[in-house]
Amino acid sequence: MKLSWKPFVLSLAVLLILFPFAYLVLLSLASDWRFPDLFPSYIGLKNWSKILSSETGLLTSFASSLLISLSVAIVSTVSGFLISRAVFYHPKKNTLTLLAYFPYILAPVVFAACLSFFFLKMGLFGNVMGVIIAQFIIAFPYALLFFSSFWNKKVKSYEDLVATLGGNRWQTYIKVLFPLAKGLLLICFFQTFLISWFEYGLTSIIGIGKVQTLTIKVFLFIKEANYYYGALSCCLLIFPPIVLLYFNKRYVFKKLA
Amino acid sequence: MYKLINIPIVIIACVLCLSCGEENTSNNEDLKKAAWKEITEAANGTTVNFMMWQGSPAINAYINNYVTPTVKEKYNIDLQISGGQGPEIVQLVMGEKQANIKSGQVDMVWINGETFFQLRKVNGLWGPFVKQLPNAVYINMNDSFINTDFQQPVKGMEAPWSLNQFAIVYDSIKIENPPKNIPELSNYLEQHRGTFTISNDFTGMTFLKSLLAELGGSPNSLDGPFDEATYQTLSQKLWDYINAHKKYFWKEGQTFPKEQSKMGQLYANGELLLIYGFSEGGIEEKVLSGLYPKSTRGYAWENGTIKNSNYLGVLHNAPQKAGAMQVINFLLSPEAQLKKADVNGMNSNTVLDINSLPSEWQEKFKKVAKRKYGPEMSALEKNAIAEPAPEYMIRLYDDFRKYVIEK
Amino acid sequence: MFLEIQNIVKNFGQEQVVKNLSFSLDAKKTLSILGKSGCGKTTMLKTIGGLLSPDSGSIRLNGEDITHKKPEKRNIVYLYQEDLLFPHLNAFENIAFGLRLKNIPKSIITDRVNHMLKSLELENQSQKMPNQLSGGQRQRVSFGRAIITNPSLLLLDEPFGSLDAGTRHRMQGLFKNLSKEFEISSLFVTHDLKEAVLMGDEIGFMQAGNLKVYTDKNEFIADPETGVEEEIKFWGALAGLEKNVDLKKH
Amino acid sequence: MKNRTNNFIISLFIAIGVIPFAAAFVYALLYSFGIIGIANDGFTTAFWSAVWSSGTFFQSFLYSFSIALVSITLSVGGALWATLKFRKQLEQKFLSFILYLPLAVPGIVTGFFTFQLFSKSGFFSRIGYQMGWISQPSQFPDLVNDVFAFGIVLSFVTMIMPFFLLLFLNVYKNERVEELSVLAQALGANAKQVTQRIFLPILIKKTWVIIVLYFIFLLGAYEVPLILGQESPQMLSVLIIQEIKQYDLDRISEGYVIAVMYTLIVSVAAILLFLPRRKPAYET
Repeated sequence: MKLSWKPFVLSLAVLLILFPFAYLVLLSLASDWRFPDLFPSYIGLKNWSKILSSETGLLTSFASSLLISLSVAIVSTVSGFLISRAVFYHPKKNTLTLLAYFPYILAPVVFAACLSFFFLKMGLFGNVMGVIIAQFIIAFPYALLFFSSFWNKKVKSYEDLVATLGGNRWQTYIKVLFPLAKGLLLICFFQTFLISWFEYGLTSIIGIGKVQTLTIKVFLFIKEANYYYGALSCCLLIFPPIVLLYFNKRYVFKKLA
Repeated sequence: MYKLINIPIVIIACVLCLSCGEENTSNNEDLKKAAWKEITEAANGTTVNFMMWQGSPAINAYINNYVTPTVKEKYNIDLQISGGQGPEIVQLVMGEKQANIKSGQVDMVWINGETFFQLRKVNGLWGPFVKQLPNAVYINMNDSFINTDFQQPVKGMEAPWSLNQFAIVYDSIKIENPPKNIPELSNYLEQHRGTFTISNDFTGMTFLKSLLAELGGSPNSLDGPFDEATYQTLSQKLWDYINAHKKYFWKEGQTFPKEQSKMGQLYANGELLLIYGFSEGGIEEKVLSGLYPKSTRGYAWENGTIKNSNYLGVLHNAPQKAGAMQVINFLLSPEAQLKKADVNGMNSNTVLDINSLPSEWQEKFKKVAKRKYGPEMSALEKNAIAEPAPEYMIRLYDDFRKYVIEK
Repeated sequence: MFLEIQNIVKNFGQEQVVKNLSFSLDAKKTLSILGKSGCGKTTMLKTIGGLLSPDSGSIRLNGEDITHKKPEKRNIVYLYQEDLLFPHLNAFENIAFGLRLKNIPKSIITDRVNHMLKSLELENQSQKMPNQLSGGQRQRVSFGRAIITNPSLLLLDEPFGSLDAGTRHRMQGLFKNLSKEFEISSLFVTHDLKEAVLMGDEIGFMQAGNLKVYTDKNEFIADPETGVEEEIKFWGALAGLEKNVDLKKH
Repeated sequence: MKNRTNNFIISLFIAIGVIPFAAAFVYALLYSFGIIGIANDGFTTAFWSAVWSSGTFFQSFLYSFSIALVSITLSVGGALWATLKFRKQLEQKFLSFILYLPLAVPGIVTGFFTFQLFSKSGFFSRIGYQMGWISQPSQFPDLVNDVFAFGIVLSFVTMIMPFFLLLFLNVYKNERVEELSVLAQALGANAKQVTQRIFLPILIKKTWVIIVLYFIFLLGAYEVPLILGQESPQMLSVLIIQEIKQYDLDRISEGYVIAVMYTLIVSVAAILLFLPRRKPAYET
């Protein structure tokens, strides 16, 4: 008797979590859906086919988002891993960690607004390279701090062991450190990918509308009052992370939960 | 250790120096005197960056599916579009000036009065260049709605692209007699509570200017340079009026939509019954795309709504000035303007003086299909007023926030 | 002498952890070093292994000065108390690890590793992952991994510290045999008195950063500092007591 | 040799992790005093006193602070409750995957979605109409762009509650709260005492740094309040960007004043949060 309400609440929670996904898909298939209709008068692939065929630029946006996010994720994961080693073995590691937290907790959009002058100056304004670098600057502290717990005594012992067994630096990384950190590297890659994939404010400032990632498109459609295209681009925005999550789930589960 | 820490700083400094070293290759002054043939040659094979407002699918379709391929084919110009309007353009220009960048990100921009005013203030525009454009002969430069932008003479620093008038939009099924003046608006507000609002953006402020002119007593009450005393008296009346009726506004006037498109959404789903907008309300396209109900209609305010042009300008540090001129000239061609007037497309009024066109084009323009839902500009023109000086707009922004929103 | 340590000093900040360390070791011999935790023995081993650099002094191995050589070039293997098996490699690959670093042909590696597995009595465990092995098995793999690279010197830091008494006893025997078979020179650090006596050809005692090496076991037993005498007294007294109890019963 | 590479890497860290932040801060600081900026003509404290006297910043800060506090409290509270009640069920494969799904939804989508559901003509309003509760959209309560920031809080909670739930489940397992609870019960504690003396203290103590960190993130959130916020007061990031990108060129510096104040506040928070700790507090 006491347990009977739990399954009910749980099912409700599952429904609540799944509902947005279903609703967004429905909205992306709809057209001409106004108050007070509970269901759209049109459901079909009209919006999707239009997006895929004409020059709304959604496919290009998808591609450039993918390019930007993959670059940011790869570069920040690798550099975060390599640099965090020096930082967390450093005698002043507490101070260095604190320094890394400043850019980490500052709102990216404010950061970008104050940095934009330098990006302009370096010719990194309004191009993909600039957006990658700007996103890297905010993803890097995350990656760096992410690996802080990895560089413990035990890992240091492994490194020493490999050295006394005759391994050089390169072999230490390839044969031991990367395999040891594999799960963490994957999660960090996933997380930094998401940081980049979801970034709007910073991208809109550094990209000045010339770099149109998916999030920029979503906002554009919201501004246009075009819910249907907005929902469609939301779908494009959500589903790659879900796919990644699904394939990554083994590692993510092990490490996160 | 300290030496090593300096290395990245040195690298950054080097990159800084290198990237600032790019010099603008085209000679600016010569271009202003050059013959069109030379400009055409210089424009061939260039990539032109066009920063424009991308908030409408119809406009985007016109640019992406018609203009871009045509200029590529005709002039071998790659047209790149980036999204950005008023403040973004000004910010970019100011930033580039501050960073002393000789070769900018953007060549041409789509602007109107207020941005024009700001860009002139920071010397952000290049020109005059309009007279050199061959298609400029079809534009009636004596029309005050064309040669004056927010009370400022254009003087060839920007080329007019479209003419349009501000219109009030309503649903003719739900509202039988929409208000045409301030007293009628009061009645409307009391009868249809929560169905009207003022967007805190360019569009909303333009509506306020119409009200300000009406409070001033005549369609011409705001003409001429900015007058502080006039503004003070009239704006005080305006805020008093709005605050007195605030409780009948959407959400009881506790908040206001950020932009016109939001207002459009609220109208589309029936929360608002009375809105307004440029381009004669932007009704046709929204009805055709299924966003607005088919019973949507538009009209002008009795004391007049703003009629103005919007313009195309070339930035002072545009790397491809000749290319930008070529594209602008194309956008002013009868062909491009006719396409732009298509009711199923961008549906915007031409700036060309139809009577000065060759007769074949005159015929084509006369055959353009009429709108099915929105009003024609010719029907509103008798209630048109000119844009007041830009300071009115800037002050209204500040004070609307100060005296209405934050109150 | 095979290994010669002269006047090694190592400080951490203000604290002198190793004080003027000097000793030497013959080839193929084991020096066992008794010391409580915190006496500086780990620092000493890490300095010899090249994982820490000494503040002063010199280390000579086989006639060559290796004081400033990188650890990977010294051919000295340092073994931790923990087995530190690579969790991503199975037993076979863990043992083969050092050989793989040196680009030795595959067939030779397979032969040598299989031979080593046999010596370690681990023939049937070669494909198991570290987490499937018992504590003693893991420690044996760890030994095999170190010995197979044929190091000039093996440094053992409490290698059996985490094992239960029985396993520990078997491992001590195994290590003795391996030392003989593979002609290993080693420093064996332990805090266990019995183990120190059992494992070493020579015995040293380390206290507060100072190492004293005894010429023979009797001298070691005679030194009151080492605590051997006390131990003997304890057991002796206990034995006497038991005798008394026995007598009373009868 | 080894030291030199290490120093090089550390300087690389400074170049990527420290210099941009410092540069951005100095730039904003100079701008706020009118020292740089096209429309400015030299040092002045006018912008600072203008911001100080208008009170917009403090209003906005208070507003952001309250929203972040309410959202965090609800999320953490909800997640704790769910951990307490549903721990066993949530360890099932299917449910644990479902729990991860919300992590794949960015703020911009959550904001968009919340608007679609809760606006006056949104999904719930339509249900209300079909049920006959309301006859026109304006009768539906104000839930987005509203005074009490209901929409923003709702979005925040749906975004971070799943995260905290996962975090607590994780800590519960790692800190062996289960075993400790059994032990406490053996020592005579009742269910309520176990919750109050074992469950809550361990979970909160292990995660409070992350909780504060998320609070600071919410303080600077941008996309969600941009979509769901009202025009005044606004959340900090929205206010800063609006001031920096405004039409009145003479007042841009005021935006940088607010940016500097905001940066100072979060930096002080970071120092308080991370300096006294010996170990880096970061996990997940």
